[in-house]
Amino acid sequence: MEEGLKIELGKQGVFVTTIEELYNWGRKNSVWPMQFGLACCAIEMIATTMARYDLARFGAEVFRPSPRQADLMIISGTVTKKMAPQVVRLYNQMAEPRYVIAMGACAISGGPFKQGYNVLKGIDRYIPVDVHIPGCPPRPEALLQAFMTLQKKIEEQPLTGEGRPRHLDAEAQGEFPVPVQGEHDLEPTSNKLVWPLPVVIR
Amino acid sequence: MSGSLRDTNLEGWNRPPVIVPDGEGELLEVAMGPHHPSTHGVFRMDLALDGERVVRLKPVFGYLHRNHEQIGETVSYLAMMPYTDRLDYICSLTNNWAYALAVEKLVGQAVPERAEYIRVILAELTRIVNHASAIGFLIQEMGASGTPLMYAFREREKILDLFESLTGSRMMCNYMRFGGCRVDPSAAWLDATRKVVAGLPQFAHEFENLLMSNEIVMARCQGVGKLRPELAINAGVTGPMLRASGVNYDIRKVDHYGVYDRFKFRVPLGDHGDIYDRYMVRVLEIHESIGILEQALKEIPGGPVMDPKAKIRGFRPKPGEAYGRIEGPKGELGFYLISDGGNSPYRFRVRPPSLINLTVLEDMCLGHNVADVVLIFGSVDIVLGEVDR
Amino acid sequence: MVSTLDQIFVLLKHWLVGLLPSVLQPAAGVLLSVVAIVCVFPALFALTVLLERKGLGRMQNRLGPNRVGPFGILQPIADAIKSLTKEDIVPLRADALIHFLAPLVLVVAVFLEFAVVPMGRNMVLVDMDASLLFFFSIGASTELSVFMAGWSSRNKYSLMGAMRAVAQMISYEVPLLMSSVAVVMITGSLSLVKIVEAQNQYTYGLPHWNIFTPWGCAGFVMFAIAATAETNRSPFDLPEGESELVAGYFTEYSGFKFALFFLGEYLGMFSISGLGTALFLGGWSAPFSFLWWVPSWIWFFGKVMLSICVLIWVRGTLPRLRQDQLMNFAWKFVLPMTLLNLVDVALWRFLGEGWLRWVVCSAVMLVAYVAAALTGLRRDHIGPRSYRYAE
Amino acid sequence: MKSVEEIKAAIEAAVPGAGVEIVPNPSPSGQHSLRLLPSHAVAVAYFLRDDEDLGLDFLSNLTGVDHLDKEIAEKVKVTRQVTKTVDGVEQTVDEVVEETRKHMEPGYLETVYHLFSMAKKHGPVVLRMRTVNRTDEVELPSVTPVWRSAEFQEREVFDLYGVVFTGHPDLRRLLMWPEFKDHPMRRDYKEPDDFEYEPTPHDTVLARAKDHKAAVAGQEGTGTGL
Repeated sequence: MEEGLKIELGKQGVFVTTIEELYNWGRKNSVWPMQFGLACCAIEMIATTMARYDLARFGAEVFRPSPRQADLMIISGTVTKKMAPQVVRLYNQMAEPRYVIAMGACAISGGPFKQGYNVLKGIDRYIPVDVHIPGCPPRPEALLQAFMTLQKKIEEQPLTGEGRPRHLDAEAQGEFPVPVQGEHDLEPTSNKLVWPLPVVIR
Repeated sequence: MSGSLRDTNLEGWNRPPVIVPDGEGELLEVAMGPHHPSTHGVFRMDLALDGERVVRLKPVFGYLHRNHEQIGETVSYLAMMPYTDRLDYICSLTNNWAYALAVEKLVGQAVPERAEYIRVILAELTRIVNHASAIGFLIQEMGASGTPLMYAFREREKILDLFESLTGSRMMCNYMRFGGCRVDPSAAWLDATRKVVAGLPQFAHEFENLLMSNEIVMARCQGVGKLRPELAINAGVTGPMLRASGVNYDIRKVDHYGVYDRFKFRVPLGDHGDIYDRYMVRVLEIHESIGILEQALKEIPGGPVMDPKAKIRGFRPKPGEAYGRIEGPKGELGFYLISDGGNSPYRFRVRPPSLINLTVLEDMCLGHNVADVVLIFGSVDIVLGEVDR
Repeated sequence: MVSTLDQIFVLLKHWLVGLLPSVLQPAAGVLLSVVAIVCVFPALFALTVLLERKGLGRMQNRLGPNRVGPFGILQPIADAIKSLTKEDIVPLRADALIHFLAPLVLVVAVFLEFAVVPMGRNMVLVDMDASLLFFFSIGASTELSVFMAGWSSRNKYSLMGAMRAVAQMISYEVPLLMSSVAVVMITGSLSLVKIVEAQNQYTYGLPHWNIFTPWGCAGFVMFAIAATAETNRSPFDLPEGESELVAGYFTEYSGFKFALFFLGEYLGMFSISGLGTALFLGGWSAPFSFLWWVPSWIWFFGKVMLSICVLIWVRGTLPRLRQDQLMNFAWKFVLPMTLLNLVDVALWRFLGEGWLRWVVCSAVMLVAYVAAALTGLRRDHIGPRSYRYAE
Repeated sequence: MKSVEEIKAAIEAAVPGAGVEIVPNPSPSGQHSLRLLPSHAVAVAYFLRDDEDLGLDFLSNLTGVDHLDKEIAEKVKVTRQVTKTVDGVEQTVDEVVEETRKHMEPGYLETVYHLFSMAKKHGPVVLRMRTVNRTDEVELPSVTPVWRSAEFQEREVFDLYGVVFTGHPDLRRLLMWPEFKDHPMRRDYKEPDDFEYEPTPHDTVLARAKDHKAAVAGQEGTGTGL
């Protein structure tokens, strides 16, 4: 929040603004990821928590195996069509506020395996993603960068009005529909509310 | 050699045993995975538990089925090389080698001597990375807060630095080519490698001590998850897991591929075939690998790293087929290729050691505790990318 | 001056209470002590969590949290803000009431345990004659809360975690009690205050702590093992064994309730360390007579933190046991050894003062432990192996 | 290590009527294979495993191959009687005419087995088996009772190719989910229309994108674009 606005608000009620800052500061500095690896990127994710890169510096080494206690889901690798319902279900099981980092080309778009019949072409078809990291696999530094980007994003979130986090918006979607594994493909093939088809004018 | 098939007369001798639950209560059915902290990725086991004892175990695969084989049949031979990196993503260089070997068999391509040495060096470094992290993960799964894993990854980072400076990538090296290797390592790289290799024995001893002197590790690993050699052979188990059951079968020794017959190394064998033996065999293999590395780094000749006659553009093998295999860190990694004369294989098949080693998972786990299942599963040492492909 | 510093909290309390009318004084006195405990130990909990994360980091060649505040000191506060504001999920099929009560029962029970632990000279909330008995009876209700949590969640992993926890905690309660009984036999009192005072004597400047006797040393080791199991710490953290049971009995807990479980677990560690300190490590007494001038509460908290550090160290190094091994260990090793300890204590008293009791009691313990170690390992065929090679 | 011809002779001596056929492999690898008749395959498998000399106790690799129906065009010389006017006289003359005939060779599914011996340390011996066609008669005998390592690999071939292995103890899909109906590794498998926007589509991707666009336009008539 910029300084001038802060003073302006301070005249009306400085209390609200400090709560917001404190709250965002708390959320930002205690993002516990879920212990959840999918494919190749998971190894780099593990490497990020290891001694050389040490994700723990940001207070994020508490990898919780249970989705209930986790704040961040790192989609580290290819999401297959067989796995996609489980990923969405896990996301539904997480408690708000929750964030998603799509790590690597596969999680973003299917990556090199995009043409495969069992590969989901990007997890953002079903759940909202906060930060995308390109790379195959991204280096640990890239994951750290994504992590800091997420922290910045949390820090800048206003608690009221437009752009407030989903968990403070009473009308926002809390549970995302889990796709069903059909006879030929997942049904539906995407969650239209989260992933509208891109309209490109040429 | 206990490869005899003495009880083959018995009907169903190679099937999992039937465990009768105690008492009359209902069995607790648990789906372990696909999201579970210790299934090494997205693997699932459907367990039926009688108290804590496992009565039935059915593995469920396919959560990471990324269609490698189909992609292999649509892209060109060379374009498949980076995909092999992503099969077993802990040891990409041995996958490269296995694929390059299969294609070289298919077209009858020779490899220059220097390239063979480089391949051996890289493959043995990869083996050390794989075995070290496997042991790290074992003790992590026993609940030691990741400390041994940190030490394993510390060495891994050193080796990955070497890979990165040579190939440009930490994990997905995409380094080998049909008829050689992509770039020639500089003298400085070889010196750096020598320096890293000189530090490895100390690390290997550290891990050996960890396994040899910790009572809890011994109490949890010894006598658990036994595998009979006859069943191991019949089920196609390969790699350290087979040798822990006492079967002397190392493809480096059997097939003499590459230049392995020029190096002196021994094949460690276990007598019990339990979890402890599997890990000790891996530790001892690290020692042998260090020996191979020292010899290879001493003897590496000069010369080209690529066969000048090797065809790169418009690579179209004549019709035919070939099966090439190497001793990967996890077991026999094979590639089976059928060419119809086109620029992509008619059939591209990966023989994944991880998947086939899992055939006996049920046999090993039945009658043990849930806690043992995690360790037995870890001792098979799989990577899901290779299991499901 | 020295005694003022030693009694500063007691004096402060008396002064504060003295400000009130005499009718309210007893109640206010108790209330003030309760508030002190309720404030001090959660603060200590925050510090310990940070210490654990930084300490584990150091053991693993890395830095640990260091971005929040200087050296990451504010990390626990950030975690607290996050945990308290996180959404609280109650599974649809769960038993909502019990699911809600379980963490509360745990925290309340653990706080009650602090009532009888002497934290310094004259610093104990309730000086009752049977305080040891009170401690153990309250301690038993933590099992109840764990089982409530596991049962009400309707999660298979939670249920298994709860069953493991109950089996484990009940099994280790027995050796825990037995090793404490040895101290009671020597002191002749169940009051923790009297037990500590009995140890606050010095010969040649050395203290009369129970750990410095043959039976006390063995008893302390057994107590430490049982206490670790009782608090579900590594290597006995099976109920929440991450690699097997996801998160054990609190798999389904999120937000505030999870934070309460976390708090309860650490408070349990403090209380049981406090008990161990009082029973074996001389409570608030100084380790050497010439250090008499250091305030007693510093010694108490110093000893407690030292035992916490040992627990963290153990967590960073040891893998965990299996359920049946854990049970075997409790019933076939720890319990017989604590029973033997009782015999040893009886001998100690019977032989009276003099060098003879040192020799006899030490010999009994030494022979027993060596014999147990040898037979135990031989019976299970466990030990280092040698391997053969094929050329 | 015996040559393929010797193995063939040994099999035929041990299992009468085995009907083994050598499939030559023209590539430099020289791994020639033996085609077995499904009816005798299990007996042959037991023989290969238990034979003293061969001792092929290790089934390393088992896989399926799909061969589509092939349209074979061959030039055939046909003798026809043609009525011609030779020297003003109508005569019936035999004439040799070259004519292209087309016929459909039915496709088949094939399984390939790579056998090694751990005891004797030799190999590979390559076996193959064929189904009758690709649609209904896709049964082959399972070798899982002989070599346990076939268990998952046969399930995989069943999943991806649709070969039904009779005698397999637990034949379910291995990789795809149980509700899935297709066999995706078959060469005529058509993927579901799973559109993905690409900034620079080319070749097959472009073709698929166009198909998708047409399909979407037909269904909804909305402006979801490429």
